[in-house]
Amino acid sequence: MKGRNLLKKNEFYITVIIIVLACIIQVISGQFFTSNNLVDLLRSMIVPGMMAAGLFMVIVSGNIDVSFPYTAMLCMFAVTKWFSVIDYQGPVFLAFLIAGVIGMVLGLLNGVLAAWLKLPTLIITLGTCTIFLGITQGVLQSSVISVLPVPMAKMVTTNLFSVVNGETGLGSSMPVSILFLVAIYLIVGFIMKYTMLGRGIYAVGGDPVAAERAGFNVSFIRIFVFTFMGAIGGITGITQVTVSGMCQINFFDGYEMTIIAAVVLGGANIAGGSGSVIGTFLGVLLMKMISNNLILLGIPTNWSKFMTGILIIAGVSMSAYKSVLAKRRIASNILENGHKEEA
Amino acid sequence: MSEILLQAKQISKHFGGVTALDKVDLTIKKGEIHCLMGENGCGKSTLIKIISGFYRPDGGSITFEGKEYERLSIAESIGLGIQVIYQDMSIFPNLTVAENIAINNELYNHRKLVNWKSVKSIAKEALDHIGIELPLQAVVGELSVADKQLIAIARAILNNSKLIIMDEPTSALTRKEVDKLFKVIRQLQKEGISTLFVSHKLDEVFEIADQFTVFRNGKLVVADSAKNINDEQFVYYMTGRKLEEAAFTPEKIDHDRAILKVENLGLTNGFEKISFEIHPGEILGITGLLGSGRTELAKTLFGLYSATEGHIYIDGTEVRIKTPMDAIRHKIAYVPEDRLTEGLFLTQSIENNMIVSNIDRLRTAKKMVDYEKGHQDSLSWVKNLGIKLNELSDGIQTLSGGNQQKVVLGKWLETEPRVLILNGPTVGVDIAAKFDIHAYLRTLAEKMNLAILLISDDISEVLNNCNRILIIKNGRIVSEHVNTELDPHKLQELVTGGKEETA
Amino acid sequence: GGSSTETASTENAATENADETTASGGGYTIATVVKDMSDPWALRHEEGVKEYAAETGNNCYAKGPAKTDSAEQIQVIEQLISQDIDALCVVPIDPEACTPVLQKARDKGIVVITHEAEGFEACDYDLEAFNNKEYGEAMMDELAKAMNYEGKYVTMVAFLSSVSHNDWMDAAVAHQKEAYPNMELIPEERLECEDNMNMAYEKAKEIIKKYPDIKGFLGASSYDPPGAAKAIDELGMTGQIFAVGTGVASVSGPYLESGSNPCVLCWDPALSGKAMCQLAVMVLNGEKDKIQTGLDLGIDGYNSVNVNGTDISGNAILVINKDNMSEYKF
Amino acid sequence: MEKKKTFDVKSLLKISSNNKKLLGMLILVIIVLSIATGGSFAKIGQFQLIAYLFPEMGVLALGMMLAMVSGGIDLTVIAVADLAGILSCLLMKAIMPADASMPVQILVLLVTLAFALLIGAVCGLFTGTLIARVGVPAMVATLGASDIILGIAVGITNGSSIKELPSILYRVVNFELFGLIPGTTIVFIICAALVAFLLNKTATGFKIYMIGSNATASEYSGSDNKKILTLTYMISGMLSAVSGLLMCGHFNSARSDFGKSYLTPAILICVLAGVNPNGGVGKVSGIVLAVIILQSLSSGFAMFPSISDYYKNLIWGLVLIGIMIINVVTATRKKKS
Ligand SMILES: Nc1ncnc2c1ncn2[C@@H]1O[C@H](COP(=O)(O)OP(=O)(O)OP(=O)(O)O)[C@@H](O)[C@H]1O
Ligand SMILES: Nc1ncnc2c1ncn2[C@@H]1O[C@H](COP(=O)(O)OP(=O)(O)OP(=O)(O)O)[C@@H](O)[C@H]1O
Ligand SMILES: [Mg+2]
Ligand SMILES: [Mg+2]
Repeated sequence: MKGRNLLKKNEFYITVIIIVLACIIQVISGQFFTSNNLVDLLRSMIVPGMMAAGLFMVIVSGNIDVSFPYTAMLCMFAVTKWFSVIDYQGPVFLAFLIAGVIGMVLGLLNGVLAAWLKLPTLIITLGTCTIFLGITQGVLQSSVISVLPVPMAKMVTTNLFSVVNGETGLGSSMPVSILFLVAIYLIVGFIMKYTMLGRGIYAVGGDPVAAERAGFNVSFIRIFVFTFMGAIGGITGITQVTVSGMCQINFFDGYEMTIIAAVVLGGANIAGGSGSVIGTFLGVLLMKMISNNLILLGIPTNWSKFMTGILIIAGVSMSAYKSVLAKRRIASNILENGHKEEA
Repeated sequence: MSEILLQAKQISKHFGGVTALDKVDLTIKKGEIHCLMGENGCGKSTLIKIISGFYRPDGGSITFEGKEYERLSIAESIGLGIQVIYQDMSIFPNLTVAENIAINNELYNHRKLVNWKSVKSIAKEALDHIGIELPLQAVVGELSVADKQLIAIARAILNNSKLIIMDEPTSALTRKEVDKLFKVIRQLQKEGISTLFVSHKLDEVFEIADQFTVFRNGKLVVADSAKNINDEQFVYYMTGRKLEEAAFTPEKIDHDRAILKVENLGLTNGFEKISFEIHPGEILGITGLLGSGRTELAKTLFGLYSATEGHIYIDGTEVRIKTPMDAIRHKIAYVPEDRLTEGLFLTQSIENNMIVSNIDRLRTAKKMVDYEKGHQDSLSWVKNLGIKLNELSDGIQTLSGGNQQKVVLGKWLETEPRVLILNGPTVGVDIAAKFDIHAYLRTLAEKMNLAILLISDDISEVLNNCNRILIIKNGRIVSEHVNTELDPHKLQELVTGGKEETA
Repeated sequence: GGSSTETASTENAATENADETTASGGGYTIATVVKDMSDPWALRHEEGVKEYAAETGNNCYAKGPAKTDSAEQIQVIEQLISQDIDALCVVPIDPEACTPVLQKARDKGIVVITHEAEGFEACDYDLEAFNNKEYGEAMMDELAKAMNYEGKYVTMVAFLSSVSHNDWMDAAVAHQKEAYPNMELIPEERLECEDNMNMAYEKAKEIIKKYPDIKGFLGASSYDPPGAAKAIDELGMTGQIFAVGTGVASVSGPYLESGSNPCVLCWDPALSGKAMCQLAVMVLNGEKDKIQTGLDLGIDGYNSVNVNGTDISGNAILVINKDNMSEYKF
Repeated sequence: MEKKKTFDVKSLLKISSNNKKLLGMLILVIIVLSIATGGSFAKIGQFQLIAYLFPEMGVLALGMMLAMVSGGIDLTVIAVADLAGILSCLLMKAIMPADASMPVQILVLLVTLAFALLIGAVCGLFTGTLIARVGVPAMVATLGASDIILGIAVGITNGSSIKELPSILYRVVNFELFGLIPGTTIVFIICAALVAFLLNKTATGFKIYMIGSNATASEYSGSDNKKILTLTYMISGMLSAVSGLLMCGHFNSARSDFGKSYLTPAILICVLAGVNPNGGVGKVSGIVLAVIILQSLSSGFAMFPSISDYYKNLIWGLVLIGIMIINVVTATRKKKS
């Protein structure tokens, strides 16, 4: 029984794919299972991974958000600029806090519009994201900030630990912000599994009318997921700065699509109601393994976009087709029921 | 027994121009089983939604245990001990059985965190209470409609409820399950819990109700004790006219010629060795318990599943039906079980809903759709079937359940089918509309020589309208009968498998 | 204290109010179209244009798409030429695609000056800060020097579709084959990093893993050298691998210091923006006959331009390294 | 016969409430911009320019609309436009004889167009199959497919442009009927008419609306959902291909990055036009009005040197959200009255 359940789980399949892919990369390049590569991989997951955790909630609630990269961008510039102007010297923590709050406000806007207008949130957030972009470029006049405020610059060089690969002499270090990633997954995992709010998010994603009748505050839940996503967006904006050491307006270009793809690869149903936080993490891992190893795999650069597309489609198609096949089958065995009863 | 639990006074509710409720009253006493009756669209669901706090009334007040409220919020209503099982059950298909049952309880207790152990024990307790067994960890979306209904009931009896409202709880249940439900309701009554029960089925009302209230067109018609009334009076109260139905005994059935013949048909996990034939002018009934494979059989005949073994013949020639298009090509039509999700296009006009199946045949020589002809055809079906509407261009949602069902029927008749398969054609349809639909089916068989396959678990529907009846059980046909040799009781026994537990 | 590129560049603009020849006339409307208004490069260009307007009294302004998209840029140009403008200075994203619309502008009698589009035909003049081939070769020379004239290297561009970037890299690679036979271009040849420092960083990391013996990155986008340099520093290969290419002091500063980015090359877009306007005014004033090799536009780097038909090139290549970086505040 | 004609005319004159709103908005936009620019907006040249520029986006929006009416979305439109432009321009260059006479040139152009449509159809077949048969949600499917299609375009060109196209494409796109109506507008009118015909007159169009309303009921009503959906995306792909050719004609070259910022406006146009993002509702006439409004706004802003293009984004976003708010508010008000 347990074994059968495992086979039913999407996480199981992604894990298999991840292991197979890792082995392929290892065989081709001999570079996958090296300490520095693994640290690099985790490191490159920090920002997309955090965003995916937030988006996972939004998707489970039956909504979609494409504005979070722009939220991150806006917060990144707003806070960095402001801190530069006032020549801020205090703890770096405040930068994350302020960015988180600004992100929350932007997310709140999305949430309120979503709860009020009851239109597809793809369209709503497409609208707000161009507004956020307009504000960042127009009002904040942002494009590049290369000299960071001191506390943030300090964080760029603060690492949790470093590894050096004895064979190649290549090293890699783990930024402190990996802790954010871990924290956010723990928080999201806890909310989704052990709080009524989290169950409400699943419930709303499954059937919003039923959720309302059961006594869930559906509007609140909608607003919550977007606000939470906004806060994560803001925090990731600053995280990105403290990983990269600079702000650039196109840091998050195309993230909305990549991260949606990662969450869906991770087994969340884009229509809402199902998905797991572990699956989401695995989805991001897989996504990053694909995009960061194309060169190691020997894919010519001008075909890399093509290959990423193929891999996303292949992954998504597999789980989609599984459910199409499942729909064609009859769930409970009527004939067998009979035999049981007769027996 | 005489203490009043809930009293709704002079409740009114308007939707745009429509008056759904016009100063109606409803009184429910402690421990009473109260039946709310009326035709489709008379305002029953609306009143329920007002009591549950889902709608705000435009006028009137609600008194609960002596305290008067202008309006109730959802939370207030739940807090007072009012639990509603909605017509569509309001169940979460993506969650497990245990969670679906326990979730209201957790919410009611203002839990912030989920204790998975208590969720399971609460769910188990609730299921035990009504004496059913279901896998607690199963995802509800994969269960049958009846199981979902039972889950909704199990959920409602938690929380020390004082009043349980059931909006047509039996429409998806088999007789056996109905008995089980009634047992539960009576037990609740013993515990002092009142039940407000909405149903279109008269026999059920007589069986279970102490009191009843009838609405017509949003107005109160009568409220009385169930003992003081009989069948005929009831029908009259509800419809304002007298309706009677006699058994269907067609005269001219061409027994040599079978329009549809099925031989040893089988579908993996669904059914096996199904064989029967339908002659022109015949209405063949198929009945059995829910989950006995009836719907799967119907869907297979219509190409929604493709049979894994056996043969289907139309007019003596074997045909392969792999898709609904194949079925339509062979002049088979299917009125599905779930009107809202499988039958109707809710955002579209009545007219578009009527012409959708026939659209390919409306094409002119220039390959364009002749919408004018479609309009005329639709008008004629509106007339023939007696569909009550203002304009064909109105949205389909503006129609009541019965009229919506007539639209679905009209849509299929427009394709000039020779085999008409109906799956629960009058579920949730009021008496008058039901009568109209039955009468029309008979005309189709007798006058148009259609072969009709009627799948239903409404015993009297099958008995009155089908000249032959197949009993299906666990995916196999167990017996075949002629209607004249059966009575309701006998048929009931056959369906439930002879030995029926006494309620 | 922290200061961003923008604040730094305004400072720069303030100090640079030097010896301009004031153009006569002063009543012309000159529109400049840059590649991407979100790029500091373009903002710097706009500064030059504004400065020119302030100095000469001509009505000069800059417009451009909010993202690097050639179709958007052409829409901007189309809309500008339907208005009353005298001259159009364009930095085309895709010169090929701009040809029809700029031809249309010329047919309407609008003076057209282009930039970063060497050999472009549908214009009165194309002004380059330098000759593309020379720039590519100069980059290669610097990279070769850093790599000690041997070892593997790879080239990087913003987009595989960026015309001038690819021209520079082609010139650089050709120059390497001729002049530095001990250097070797790896099979990946050209990375596309979308003007995004993060992407340059991640790709560089991957390349270093695949080719542990790589020694050089040659970047055409101003985000390529710092991105690659960051990867080099992080992997602990500083001093063994070098990133060279287009860059600005403000972004590449830390890496110029650390040595992973021995030097960057660039030109000042504010000056080229000014020079373009100046050229446009000259054409409008009917002074075409004055535009000959040796002409002094009165702007640094354009004091003695090279004229070859309609191609004009200045001598504005800047090489910025650890020692002189403090002089370049953009 | 007679009766039918009057029926048609009546339906033509009947303007839906959404279109009335759009028409009012268009007039308002023109008046406000004319006043704000001191009259220079209200010149024939301006309108000609608008007419010349809007079709590129307009044709894309038509394809997007079809996908949205069927209950999905097509995020591949730009990738398809670019790939079709590149491949067909390559073909045109290869088959165009030197010194071809006018009829031969036109023949070659027609072959090119057919080839572009074929490419668009093949791309649509791919995404349509993913959506209809494999069951991938439209948003995710077209997202991934867009990478694949654009990836092919980048792969085969290495990102560089296809230049020195035969002049015929350029001449056709820049042709002006009676020296007044741009060739692009004519192409748009043809496409819009064909899509309107498809949606309003054919069984396929009817079925697209029905699938958008309720896919299950549509299947149960005997429509071949898979075929219709695939066809919808194929037509969307063909429209994108036409837009791709328009861009190639406009820019007299082909490249893999043309129009990459057209996606949001294309969706914006659909929403503005009253296409229901949930499917089942949407009209070509709305698209025509919406795209003209958008292009007028865009051209209008361009007349103010001080309005940077950044603000264009801001304004697009505000318009999109504003329209949705207005729609919801009017809908609830209607319900109340
Ligand atoms: N949400 C709504 N918006 C507009 N009108 C409504 C709405 N809900 C109900 N109505 C109208 O109110 C009337 C009463 O509807 P209600 O659902 O209460 O009927 P009912 O008695 O439950 O019918 P049924 O037997 O079909 O369940 C209907 O005629 C309908 O037109
Ligand atoms: N959103 C709505 N707008 C307008 N009328 C509605 C709406 N929802 C329901 N109705 C009307 O309410 C009436 C009853 O609807 P309801 O959903 O309660 O039952 P039903 O569709 O008749 O189902 P059943 O046949 O099971 O009783 C119908 O006349 C329907 O047209
Ligand atoms: Mg009801
Ligand atoms: Mg009902």
